[in-house]
Amino acid sequence: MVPVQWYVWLGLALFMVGVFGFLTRRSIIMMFLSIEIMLNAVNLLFVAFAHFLNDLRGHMMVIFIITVAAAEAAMGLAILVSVVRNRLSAHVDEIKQMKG
Amino acid sequence: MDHLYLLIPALPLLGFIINITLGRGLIKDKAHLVAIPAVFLSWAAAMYTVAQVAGGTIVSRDFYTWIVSGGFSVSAGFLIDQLTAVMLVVVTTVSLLVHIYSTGYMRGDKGFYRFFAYLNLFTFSMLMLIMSNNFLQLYFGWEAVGLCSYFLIGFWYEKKSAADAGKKAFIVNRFGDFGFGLGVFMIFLTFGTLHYGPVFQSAPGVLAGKTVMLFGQSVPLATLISLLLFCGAVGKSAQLPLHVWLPDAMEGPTPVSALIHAATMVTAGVFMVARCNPIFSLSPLAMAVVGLTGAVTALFAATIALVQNDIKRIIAYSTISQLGYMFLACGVGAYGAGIFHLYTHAFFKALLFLGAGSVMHSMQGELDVQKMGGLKKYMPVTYWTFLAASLSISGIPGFAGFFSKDEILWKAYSAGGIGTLLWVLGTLAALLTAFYSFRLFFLAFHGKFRGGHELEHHLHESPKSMTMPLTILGMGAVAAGWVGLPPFIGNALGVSNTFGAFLAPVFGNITESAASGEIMITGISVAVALLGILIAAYMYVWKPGAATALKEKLPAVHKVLWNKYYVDELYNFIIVKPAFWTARNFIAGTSDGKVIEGVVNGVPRAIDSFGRKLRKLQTGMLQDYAAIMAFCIFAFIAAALVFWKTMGG
Amino acid sequence: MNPIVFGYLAAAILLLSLLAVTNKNPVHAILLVIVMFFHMAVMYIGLGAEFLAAVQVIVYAGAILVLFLFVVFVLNIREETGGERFSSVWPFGLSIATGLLLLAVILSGKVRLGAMGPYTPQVIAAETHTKILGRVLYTDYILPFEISSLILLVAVVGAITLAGREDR
Amino acid sequence: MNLFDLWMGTSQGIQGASGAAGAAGIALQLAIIIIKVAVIVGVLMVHVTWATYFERKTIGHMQVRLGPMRVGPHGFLQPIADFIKLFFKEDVIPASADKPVFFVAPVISIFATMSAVAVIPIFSGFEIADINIGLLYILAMSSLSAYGVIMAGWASNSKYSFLGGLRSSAQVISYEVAMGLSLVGVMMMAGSLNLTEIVKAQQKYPLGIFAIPQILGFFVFMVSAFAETNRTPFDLPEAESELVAGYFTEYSGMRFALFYVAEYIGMIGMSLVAITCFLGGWTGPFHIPYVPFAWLLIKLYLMIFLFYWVRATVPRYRYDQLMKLGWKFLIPLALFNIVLTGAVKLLVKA
Repeated sequence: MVPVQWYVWLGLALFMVGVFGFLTRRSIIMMFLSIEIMLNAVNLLFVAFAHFLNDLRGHMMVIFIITVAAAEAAMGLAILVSVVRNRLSAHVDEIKQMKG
Repeated sequence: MDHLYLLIPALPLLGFIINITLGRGLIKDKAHLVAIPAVFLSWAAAMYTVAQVAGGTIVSRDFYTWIVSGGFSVSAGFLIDQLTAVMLVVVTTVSLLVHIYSTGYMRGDKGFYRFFAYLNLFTFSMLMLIMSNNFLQLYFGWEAVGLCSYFLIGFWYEKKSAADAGKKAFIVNRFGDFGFGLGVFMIFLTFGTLHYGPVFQSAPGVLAGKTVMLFGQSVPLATLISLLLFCGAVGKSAQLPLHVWLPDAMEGPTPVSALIHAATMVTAGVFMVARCNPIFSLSPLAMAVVGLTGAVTALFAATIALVQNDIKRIIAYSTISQLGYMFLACGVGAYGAGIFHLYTHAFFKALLFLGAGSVMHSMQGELDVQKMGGLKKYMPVTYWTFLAASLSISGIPGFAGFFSKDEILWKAYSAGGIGTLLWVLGTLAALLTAFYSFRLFFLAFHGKFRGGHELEHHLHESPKSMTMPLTILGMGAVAAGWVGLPPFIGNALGVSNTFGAFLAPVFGNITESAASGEIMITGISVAVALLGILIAAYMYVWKPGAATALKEKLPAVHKVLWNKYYVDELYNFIIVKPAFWTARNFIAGTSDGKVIEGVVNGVPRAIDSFGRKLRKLQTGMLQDYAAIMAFCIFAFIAAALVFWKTMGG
Repeated sequence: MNPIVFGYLAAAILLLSLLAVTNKNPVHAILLVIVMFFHMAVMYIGLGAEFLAAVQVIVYAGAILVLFLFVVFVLNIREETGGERFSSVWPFGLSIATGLLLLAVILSGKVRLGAMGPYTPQVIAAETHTKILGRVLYTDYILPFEISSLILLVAVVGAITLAGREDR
Repeated sequence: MNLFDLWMGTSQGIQGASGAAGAAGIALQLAIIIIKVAVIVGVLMVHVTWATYFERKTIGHMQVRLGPMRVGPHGFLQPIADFIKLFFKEDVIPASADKPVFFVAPVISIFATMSAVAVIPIFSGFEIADINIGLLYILAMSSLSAYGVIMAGWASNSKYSFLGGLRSSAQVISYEVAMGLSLVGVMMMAGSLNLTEIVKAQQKYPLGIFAIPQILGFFVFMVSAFAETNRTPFDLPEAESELVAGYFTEYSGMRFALFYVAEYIGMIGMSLVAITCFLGGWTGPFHIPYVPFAWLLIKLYLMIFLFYWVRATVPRYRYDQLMKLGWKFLIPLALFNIVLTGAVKLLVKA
């Protein structure tokens, strides 16, 4: 049997891949993809802990996270579409309006 | 039906909410169709409740815990006993009639809906005041009626004098309320609760012999609390020396004067003193202060009323004077008599004001009695009802005012001691009252019209919506007193003093016995009243020049009275001017200009300069923010790891 | 789960996601992530969460990533044309991610499982995962469930408002 | 000892299955599954092959012409001739194509549609995988089939293909929702997601089918199934008159054949799902000896005939009409069906 630590390590590693992608990619769509990867890493941890604790709370969390992820993707991509329409750029470092 | 009394305050509140939210856009000039049913149903519920109370059902319960803070706990609750029942009759009846009257009086005003919303709010607040079962709720109602009074005095806020009068009323009341607030604090400190029940029950035991050190002097606690509470009553009921706001409050619409500044709000002080009678009764000194203040005010205001020409101001000073009577009664321990006078006064004084409003309505807003005259033939209903009110206030036997005033004077006389002095002052005031009331009456309704032809052309009787309340109140002014017949008449007829008996559970059983002296006292006061009327008739009907002649004979007295004893000027000199001087020279320049503005401007300036440096960090790049966030998480976890041991993990 | 299976899945997941986040072509990246999600779904099945596995495929692969592809198509982002695919400060991002990973791995040694719940694999298997999830979701978690429905509604309205054109 | 459990190690009995007996058991189970897969794929492929012939003949006769007549009697061997032609045709790949995606797209397409068939119970006790979430699995696989279309459209780097891919993705996402919701009524009535359970649950109802109490759901499902499989009247992604065959314009030879086969497998798969969920699966009014899946076949042929019939008679939708139909009519209708089913179920229980 696989100990719980292995899942934790896998989840952490996957999460950091997501963090890395989010921090370094210039394309907004790739940043969104990185967020999805991070969410999946978290989901994996939830499911793993739920399994090892004989508890369903982790599964509940995963369902809600997937719901929120769907909502987030819809909203984020809608924002992206309107940003690209207005700025003609899908690169995050060319959008600098967010400052005082 | 058990909780029907909840509707009494709830309906006016509902009316207020509907009118204030929907009034501007939706209801507009239909506001009375919301307000009047609300008050009418409230009145009906009140009548039902009063009948219940008469049947012996006293309501006393908490509904909702309002504030809990440590040992301090205040609940919202209702106490409906006999005293409250009397007030319920007065407040809801007068309020209902004034509402109806206002539909005619305020028709066409652009603030129509606002007016009715405020009237409803006032009714709600007044009902909360009289129905409360603890001091804090009383205080809430107390301040809320003050607020409504402010709104309504300044109702025509475009007029500077109206706005100023509103402010004056508000500020003068603050002086009294300051004392009242302190009194409530003292009660909480002493008793640990603000509920009427426990406070009044334990008052004799707790307060007996207790003193506090105040400015190096030992003052009985009961006296201190009583006087502090009385401060509030002085402000709210416009007694000396805080009476100055009430005459100015006449800037408000006349129905407001009738409702708030004659029948209900200003009597809140009397109600409060009567309500707190278990505390007041413990302090002879406080009682003496109450009685003397009342008597002096009664005489003082009556003298001013002798010479004024503004119809509403005359009635306003008469109100102050009559309120003085009520305090006089409380001062000699005759709370029942005071409340009785409050009750009859509500009818005839509201009637006087509404009648004055009717006259003004006809006179195109003219207030000067010297420009009126001979209105009898133009406005018969107003004339007859006004006559009834004047007879009532003068104390002519058979009219409401007679019974209550007579009872007060007899109680004062029979109390002995300082009571005799109070009786003398009261009787003098009664003479003046009869005189100025009929001076006003004769000047306005008899003789020739002095306002010019064009104005005469416009004279007309008021519409039904205004005369109907006048008629009802007129009947009240005649008949309302018969519920409290004095013993010597009552015994002859075989009925006892119903009113006194009704209130007996609240004020303790005061034995009523017919005394031979009472007939004498009654005779004196009736004679005095008739004398006053005769003098007025002589000076203003039979020999119209007599008044002017008297004025020229005593110019100094007239000048002092005409200027209301220079009280306003005195206050202006003592309080207002120094306050302005301090504000201009000290506060504006030094404390506000340097200290406060320095801090107020310095803080943003510091933040601004800091922000200027910090905003370099804000690049507008999403990933930079994310990186900083991630780095901080990294730092936090690292710190947690390093200090793991020290944190005891 | 069989360690060999776990090893394969873990390696595939990590490799695919690394390839995805470093890929130059967004379409390829999305396709790699889809494959990664399939492996994740298998992982869920191995952990006894068959319903979640199905949801993972239906929602993530079937809806969210189709949405991604759709947006890529609409915006016609063939390849990252504007020069570099990584931002200029990528070493910083990389070092933060690596540092965080190191810390997290150190911390993960301190993971201790808490109290055990009542839902053993046998209980779940006897009543099927879907049924038991449904019961818990519609009783204990009804409020979060309603809230999440609201979130979805807001997302629908928001997405239409944001992306909808002015002219209509 | 289930093979899958053993492989995943989810079962507690892993230590129990030891030694040679365990290994032999595993080998046996593996062999059985492979045989099952082979049988079903074989039968499926035969059906697909002659379904094309069947379609051409049906439409031909409906349009008062003969259809293929040359190869074999009544052109019966035409599919084989087609197959040989496609197999030996030159495989053209556009120069600017995104090659890996271009290669993998038809494979995904055929793989996703074929996988869905794995959980369909052919007759009592015969199916490749009897899993608890059968219905969800089918939904998952059918949503994946969109990827084949989208990727093909993208990878070809041609504007017609691209538009076809774009349309397809929008269409599939929209109708996926309606289809999923239409099946919820079935799930509620059966109380299970397992397809065998669903078939068994239908026995209590009139004619042994759900199609009568779930008539709304059945209607929504059938319309969505037409859209999911890109069949007329919803064949916009491949509309030959406007998009020149849409997403597989650039495909030729064997890869084209894969798409073609995938479409027919999808059609058969959807028909099988409809039969399993709404029409009583392998059961029928009376027992037919020797051919355990006779009823299933009869129903399948009828369903396929329905597909052809619709294709021969109904004109194609416009794109915005298609979207409107999906979002403004089918989805509300399916939601209403769910509410109705729930209400009736509660009432009956009470």
